[in-house]
Amino acid sequence: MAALLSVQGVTKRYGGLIAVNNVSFDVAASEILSVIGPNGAGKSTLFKLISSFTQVTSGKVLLEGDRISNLTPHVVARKGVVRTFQEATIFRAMTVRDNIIVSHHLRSQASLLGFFLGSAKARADEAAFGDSADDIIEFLGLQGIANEVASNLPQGHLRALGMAIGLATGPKVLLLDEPFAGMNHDETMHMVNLVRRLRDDRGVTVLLVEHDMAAVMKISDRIVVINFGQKIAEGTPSAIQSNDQVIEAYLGSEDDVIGM
Amino acid sequence: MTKMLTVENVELYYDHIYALKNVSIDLDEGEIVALIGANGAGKSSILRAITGLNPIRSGAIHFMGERLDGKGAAEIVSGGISMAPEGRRVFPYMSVKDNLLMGAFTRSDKTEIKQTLEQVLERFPRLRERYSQQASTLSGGEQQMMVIGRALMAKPRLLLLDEPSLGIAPKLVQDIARAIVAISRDENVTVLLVEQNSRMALSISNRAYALSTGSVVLSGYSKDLKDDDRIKAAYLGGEV
Amino acid sequence: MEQILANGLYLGAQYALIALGLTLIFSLMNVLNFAHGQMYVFGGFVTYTVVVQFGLPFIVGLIASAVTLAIIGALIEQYLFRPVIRKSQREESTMLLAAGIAFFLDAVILLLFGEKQRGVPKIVDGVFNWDFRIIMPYDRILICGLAIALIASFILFMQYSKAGRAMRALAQDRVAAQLMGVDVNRYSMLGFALGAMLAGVVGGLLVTITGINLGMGGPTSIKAFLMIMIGGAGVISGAIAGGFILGMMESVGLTALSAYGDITYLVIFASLMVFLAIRPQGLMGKPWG
Amino acid sequence: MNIRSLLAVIVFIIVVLVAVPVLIAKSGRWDFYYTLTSVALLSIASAGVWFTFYIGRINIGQGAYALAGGYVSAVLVMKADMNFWLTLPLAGIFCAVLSVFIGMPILRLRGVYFAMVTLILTEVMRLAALALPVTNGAKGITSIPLPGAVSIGGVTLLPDFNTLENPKLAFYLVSATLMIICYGVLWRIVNSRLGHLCRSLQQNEELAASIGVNISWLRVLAYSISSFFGGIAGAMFIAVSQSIYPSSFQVADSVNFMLNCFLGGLGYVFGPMLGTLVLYFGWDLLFSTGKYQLLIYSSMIILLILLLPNGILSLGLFNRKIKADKHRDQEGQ
Amino acid sequence: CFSTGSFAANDTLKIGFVGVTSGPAAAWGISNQRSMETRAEWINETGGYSIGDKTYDIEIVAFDDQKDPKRAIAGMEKMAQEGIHYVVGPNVDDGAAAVRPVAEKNGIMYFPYAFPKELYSAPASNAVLGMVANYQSGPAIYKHLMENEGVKKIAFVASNESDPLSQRDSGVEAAKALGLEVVSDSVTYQVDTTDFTPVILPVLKKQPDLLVLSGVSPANAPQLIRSARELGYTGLMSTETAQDAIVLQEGAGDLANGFISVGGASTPELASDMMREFVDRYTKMFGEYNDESNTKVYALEYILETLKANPDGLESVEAFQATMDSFEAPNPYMVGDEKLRYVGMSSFGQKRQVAVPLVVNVFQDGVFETMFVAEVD
Ligand SMILES: Nc1ncnc2c1ncn2[C@@H]1O[C@H](COP(=O)(O)OP(=O)(O)OP(=O)(O)O)[C@@H](O)[C@H]1O
Ligand SMILES: Nc1ncnc2c1ncn2[C@@H]1O[C@H](COP(=O)(O)OP(=O)(O)OP(=O)(O)O)[C@@H](O)[C@H]1O
Ligand SMILES: [Mg+2]
Ligand SMILES: [Mg+2]
Repeated sequence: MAALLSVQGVTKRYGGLIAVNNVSFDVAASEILSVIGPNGAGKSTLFKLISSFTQVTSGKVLLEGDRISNLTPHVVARKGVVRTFQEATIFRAMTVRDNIIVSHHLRSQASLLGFFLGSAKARADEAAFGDSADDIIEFLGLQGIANEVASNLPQGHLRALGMAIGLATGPKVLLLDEPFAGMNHDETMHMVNLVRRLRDDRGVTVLLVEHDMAAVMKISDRIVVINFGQKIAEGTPSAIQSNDQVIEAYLGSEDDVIGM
Repeated sequence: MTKMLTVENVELYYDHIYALKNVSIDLDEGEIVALIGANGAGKSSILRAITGLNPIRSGAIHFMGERLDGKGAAEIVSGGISMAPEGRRVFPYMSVKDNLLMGAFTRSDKTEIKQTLEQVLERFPRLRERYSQQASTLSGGEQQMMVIGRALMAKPRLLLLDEPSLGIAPKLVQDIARAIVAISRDENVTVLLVEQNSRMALSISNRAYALSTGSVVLSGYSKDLKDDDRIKAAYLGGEV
Repeated sequence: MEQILANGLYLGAQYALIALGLTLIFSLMNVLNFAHGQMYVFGGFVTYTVVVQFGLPFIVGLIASAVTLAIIGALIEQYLFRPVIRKSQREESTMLLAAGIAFFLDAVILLLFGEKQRGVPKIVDGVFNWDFRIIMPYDRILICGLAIALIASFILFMQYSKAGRAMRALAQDRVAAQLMGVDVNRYSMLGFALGAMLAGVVGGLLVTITGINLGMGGPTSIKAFLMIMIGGAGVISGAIAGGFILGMMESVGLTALSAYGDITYLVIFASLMVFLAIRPQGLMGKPWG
Repeated sequence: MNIRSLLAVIVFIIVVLVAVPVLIAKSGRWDFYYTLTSVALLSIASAGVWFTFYIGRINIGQGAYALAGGYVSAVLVMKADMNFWLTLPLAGIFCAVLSVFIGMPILRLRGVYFAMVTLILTEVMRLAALALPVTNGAKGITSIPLPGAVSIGGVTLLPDFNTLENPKLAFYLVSATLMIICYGVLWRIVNSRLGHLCRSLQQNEELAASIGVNISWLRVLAYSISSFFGGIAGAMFIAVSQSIYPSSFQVADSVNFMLNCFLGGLGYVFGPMLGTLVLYFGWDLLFSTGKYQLLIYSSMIILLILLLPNGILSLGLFNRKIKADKHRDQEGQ
Repeated sequence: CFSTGSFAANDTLKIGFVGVTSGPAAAWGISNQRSMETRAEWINETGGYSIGDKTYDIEIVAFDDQKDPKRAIAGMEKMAQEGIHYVVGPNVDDGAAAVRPVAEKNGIMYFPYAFPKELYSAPASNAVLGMVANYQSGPAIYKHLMENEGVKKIAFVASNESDPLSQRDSGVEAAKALGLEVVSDSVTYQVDTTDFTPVILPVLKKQPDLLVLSGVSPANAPQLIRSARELGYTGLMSTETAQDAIVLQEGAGDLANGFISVGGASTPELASDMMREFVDRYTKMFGEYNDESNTKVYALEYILETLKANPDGLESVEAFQATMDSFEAPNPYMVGDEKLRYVGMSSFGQKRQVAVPLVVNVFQDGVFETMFVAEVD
C-alpha cells in the first residue's frame, strides 16, 4: 500500500520541552487513522506540524512524496491537507451557510478581480459554491441551523460546522482534532457514520485525534498511540485495545466505578 | 427533608430564542444528580441560571430555602455554590496555586483555607507536582483537575460540574469520576453533574434528568434509567 | 554616562507610574483609555489648585488629586464604559468612547483651570552634585523615590491583597472570576478608579517639577501607549519595564543622537516599530494582546 | 445589485451632485462647500480605515498616508511641473506601495499592538516630513498652483481651475465624485469574494489560513487598498489648500479617521461617510457656541456612543436596507 | 426702527478671529481672542467706534481651528460667509498658509501670527504680519547681547515642530550673519517632553554664552530654564516669543531671573494709561491677565484705526490696502509718541506688517523689565 501521507521522524521542541519526539508513520490513501494518547501527549501538536501551522524542529512530512512540513498553512491547504481545530474554531459572526461558502476559497476558478468585476466565471463560481454548501449542509444534517449566526451555536453543532468548513475546501486529507468532543453517544455514532461515508463516497483520507474510545474503535482502520511525544504503538483497533502498554498509559483498567 | 436546591418552571432566553422552557429539577442534600441530553439541550444553561450568570425570565430557583434568581453571580457563589464551568476557564497567567486560592476568594479564615488546600492537593496529587506552574501550560486533563479543585476550595455545599470529562483521556475520566464520588461521599457535597458521557454520568449519580430542546423529558433513578430503553437508544448506544 | 543613566532612571520611574494606570485599566476592561493623559493633567491641576490657590500643604494637594481622580474614574466606569461594553458588538467601540471622554476632559480642564501653564513651587530646594558626574536636583530625587515606592506598593497590593487578586482574576477571565465570587462590577469600578487615581497621583507629583498645562494630556497618553506596548499590553511588569526602557531610550538616544537633532525621535520611533515587528507581544505581553 | 439599492444609489448621487449645490445656491451658504468638500475627502480616508477594520485591524495610521499622498502630489506638481490630475493616482499608488513595505512586518500584529504601531507611524511620517530634504522640511510647500485642465483628444474633461469663476463648487463636485467612486469600489469589494475573505480574516485568521487563504498576502492587499484611499484623499486636500506642512495631517487626524468609522458603525460600508459628516460637520455647526464648543461636541460624542454603541447606522431606521446589502449573496440564491 | 434697548442703536462691525482656542495650543489663540474681546467690549461700553460718519459696535466672531490647517480654511470660509473682511489669525504657519487662497478669493485681510515670508511678499496681498517676526527680533537681541554682554558663542534648541524649527533656522542664519559662533543648532525635543535634562545636556556641553530657545511655548520655557540652571549653566538665555511672567515664576522661580524674551507694552516704563486700563479690563473679564496679550492688543487696533483713516475699507479691501502705505496714527498703548503704521519693506518688499515696538524684556523676580526697545522695518 503506497503511503499518501508520510510522517518521518518528526520532532517538535518548545524550549526545553519535547512535545513531539521522533514520530514516524504512514497513512494510505482513503484510510481512516486515529491518533490517540493521554492529555498533553502531543497529538494536537502533531496535527499542527502536518498542516504547517507550526514548524518542525526536525524530520519531515511528505504528501505523495512532496515535503509539506515547514511551509505555510495556506500552501498546505492548497495541496489538499486541511485541519480542523480542537477548540471550536469558526467564523463567529457569519451564518453557518456563509461559513461554508467562504471556505470554498480553494475551489474558485475566477480571480479576485474577476469577482470584483462580476465576470461570468465568478458568477459560475458563486453559484457552484452555493450548491456545494447546500450539499454539505444536507450531508451533515445542518439544515435546521443553516441561517444561524455561528457564535450562537452549542458545542456539538460547532464541531459539525468545523467539519463542514474543512469539507468545503475539498480536501484530500482531513485532519480532525477531537471531532466528537461534547457530543453524546448517539450524536457521536451519527458523526462516525458520516466520516466513514466521507471516506467511502468521496475518497477523503482522514486522520483524527479523539478520546472517545467507542468512536475510535468503531471508526478507525488503524490507530497510532503516542505518549510523552513518542509513538508507543501502532496497529488495528483490536490490537491496540489489548496492548498492555496502551492500557497502562491511556485506557486504564476496566474494573471500577464507571464500568466501561 | 427540605430540598437542597429546587429549580421550578424556569424559562431562560438568549435574545429572543428560548434555551430553557418550563424546567424543574431538584436536588437532595448529599446526592449526585446528573443532567444528560443532546447538544444544545440546555444543560449548561441550567447551570448558568443557577449561578446567576444568565438571568431567567420566569420561574424560581431556591437554594437551602433561599431564593437565588435575581441575585448576582458573586452573591450566589458566596452562599455556598461553586461551579466548574464549561470550557474550563482557568486563569491562564496565574500559577496552579493562585488558581486554587482564587477558589477560596469568598472565604477569609486563613488556616481553614490552608486545610482545604491541603485536602485538594491530597485528592489530586498531580496538582501538587505542578504547584507553581502557570495554568495555561497545563495539559487538558490537568487543567480539568485544577478547575474541580478550584471549585472545591470554596468549600461548597453544592458543586456544579459542566462536562468534566470533555477532552479527557479515558484513564483520566475514570480518575475524575472516582474523585467526584469521593468528594460527594467524604465531604457531603451535593453534586449536579452535566455530562455528555452519559454512561459515566449514570454510573456515578443516583438520580438523573434527561433534557431535550430546553425541557426535561425524563427523570428518575440512574440505575433505572441506565436500563431504560429510551435512554439506551438516545444516549448510550443500543449495543452497550 | 552616569548622568545619562540617572536621567533615564528618573524618567523611567515617572513613565512607569503613568503606564501602570493605563495597563491596569486595559487589562481589566480591555479598554484603551485615550483619556489617561487628560486624567493626569486633571490631577496636576487639582494639586496646583489646592497648593497654590488655597495655600495648603503639598501632601494635601496630592491626596486631593488622588481622591478626585478616583471618583472621576469610578463614575466614568459605571456610567459610561459599563453600559457601552455591555451593548456594543465590537469591543473596540470603547475607543470612541475613550476618545470622547478625552475631548470632554480637555474641555472641562480648559473651562475650569484655564489655558495657561501652571506650576507648584519646588518642594525641596538644592541640587545634588556628584563631582559633575551626576547632577540631580533634590526634588527630582524625591519624586523618583516616591514614584518607585508607589510602584512597589502597587505591585504588593496587586499581588497580595484580596482586591488585587480579584482584579488579576478579573483581567484573565471575567466569567471565571464571577464564579469565584468576585463581584465584577465592583472590582471593575475599583480597578478603573485605581487606574485613574494613579494618573492623578503622577500628575500631582510632577506638577512640582514640570508644571502642568492643558496640552500635556494627548501626548502623555500616546507616550503611555508606547510604554505598555514595549512591555506588553495588560501586563503589570510589562508596563514597568516599558516605562524604564522608554526613559532610558530617551535619555541615551537624546545624548547619542544629539548631533543629528531632528531625527532623534524618528530613530526612536522607527526602532520601536522594528522591535514590535520582531516581537509582536512586547517584552512580556500575552501573545496577540 | 437589486432595483431598490440601485434606486437608492441614484438618489444619493443626485442629492450629492445636484441637490446640494442647488440648496447651497438657494440658501447662500457658500461656506458649506468647503466643509462638504472636506467631509467628502476625509470620508475617503476614513473608508480606508474602515477597510482595515474589516480585516480586523484597528488603524490609527491613516494620517501618515494622507500626508505622504499630499507630499507626493505637491512635490510632483511643484518640482516636476506635473498636472495635478496625474499626480492624484500617483499619490495613491505611492501610498499603496509604501504600505506594502510597512504593512508586511506590522500586519502580523493584532489588536492594540497594531493600533499603537500605526499611531506611531503617523508620528514617524510627520518627523520624516520634517527631516527629509524633498519635503522642504519645516517650511512646508506653499503656493501650490490650482489643478490644470485635463483633455483627451481635444475634449476638455476637466477645466483649468485657475480659470474658474467658482473653484469651490468645482472642488466640491470633484471631491464628491471621488467619494462616490471610492465608496462604490469599497461596496463592491465588500460584497465580492475579496470582501468575504476579508471578513473571514477579521473573524478568525487561523481558520482562514486553514481553508487555504493566503492571509499575509490578503492582509497586505487590504492594507494597501486602504492606504491608497488615504493617499488620494491627502493629495486632493492639498490641491484645495494649496499648501502642505508636516503638520497637515497628524495624529489627531488619524484618530479622527478611526472615530468616524466607529461613529458611523463598523458593520456598515457607508458608516465612515456618515460618521465623517456628523463629526466634521458637527464641529462646524457648533461654531456659534463659543467657548463651550468642545464641551458640547464631546458630550454629543459620548451621548451618541452611549445610545448607539454600534454606530449611528445601527439605528433601526437604516437597518433593513443595509442588512439586505450585507446578505445579498444569500438572497440572490 | 423698533429696536428696543440701547438708545442710539449702533451698527455692528464684525471682526473675525480664526485661531486655536482648544486643545494643546489653546493658550496662543485664547490670549488672542480675549484681548480682542476685551478691547471690543471696552469700545462698545464707551459708545462704539466711529468710522466715517457712523458709529459701530464691534463684534468679535471667533472660530476655533483646533490648530488644524483644514479647519482653519473652514473658519475663513465661515468669515467670508458672515461678510467679514478683517480677520485676526491664524496662530501658526501652516494654518496661515492654508487660508491664503480663501482669503484672497473672498477679499479678506487677515493678520496671522506666522512668519513665512511668502505670505507677506507679492503676489500675496492680503496677509499682514501681526507681530514682530523672529528673524527681525532675533538679530536685534543677539546684537544687543554681543555688544553689551560679550556674547560670542550661541546655541539653539527647538521643539520638533514646523514653527519652532523655522524660527530656529532663521535664528541660526541671523546669528551667523552677525558673526556669532553657532556651537549647537541641531538639538530638538518633542512637544510632550516632561524632562528636559537629557535634551539640554548635550547643548550645555558646548558651553554657549547664549542659549536661544527658538519658538518656545510658554509651557516649555520654565522647564527648559530650570533644567539648564540646575545643570549648572550660568550663561544667558533668550527667546523671540512672548512669555507670561506668572508662568515663568511658577515654573522656574528665581532660576528664571535674567531670562530674555520679547514682550509688548506692559512694562511700567512703556505702558500708557490705556494699556494699564486694558490690562485691568482684561483681568476683570477673564480673571487673570496673560502677558502674551501684550503683543496681541495691536491687530484689532490697527484694523479699526486703518478703517477710520479710510472708511472705504469697510466695503473694499483694496481701499484698505491702498491706505496701508501711508497710514499713520498714534500708538495708544505706549507712552511717548510712538506711531501705529505699516512696515515690512525690507523683509517683504511691501508694507504688510504692523509696526509694533520691538520690546525686549528681561525677567526679574516675577516681573518683566524692559531691556531695550527697537524699531522694525
Ligand atoms: N506553544 C507551546 N509552547 C509550549 N508548550 C506547548 C505549546 N503547545 C503545546 N505545548 C505543550 O506540548 C505538549 C503537547 O501538547 P498537545 O496540545 O499536542 O497535547 P494533546 O496531545 O493534543 O493533548 P490533549 O489531548 O489534552 O489535547 C503539552 O505538554 C503542551 O503543554
Ligand atoms: N450566548 C448565547 N446566545 C444565543 N444562544 C445561545 C447562547 N448560549 C447558548 N445558546 C443557545 O441555547 C441553547 C442551549 O445551550 P446550552 O449551552 O445550554 O446547551 P448544552 O445542553 O449545554 O449543550 P452542549 O452539550 O453542546 O454544551 C442552544 O440552542 C444554544 O444555541
Ligand atoms: Mg489536543
Ligand atoms: Mg454545555
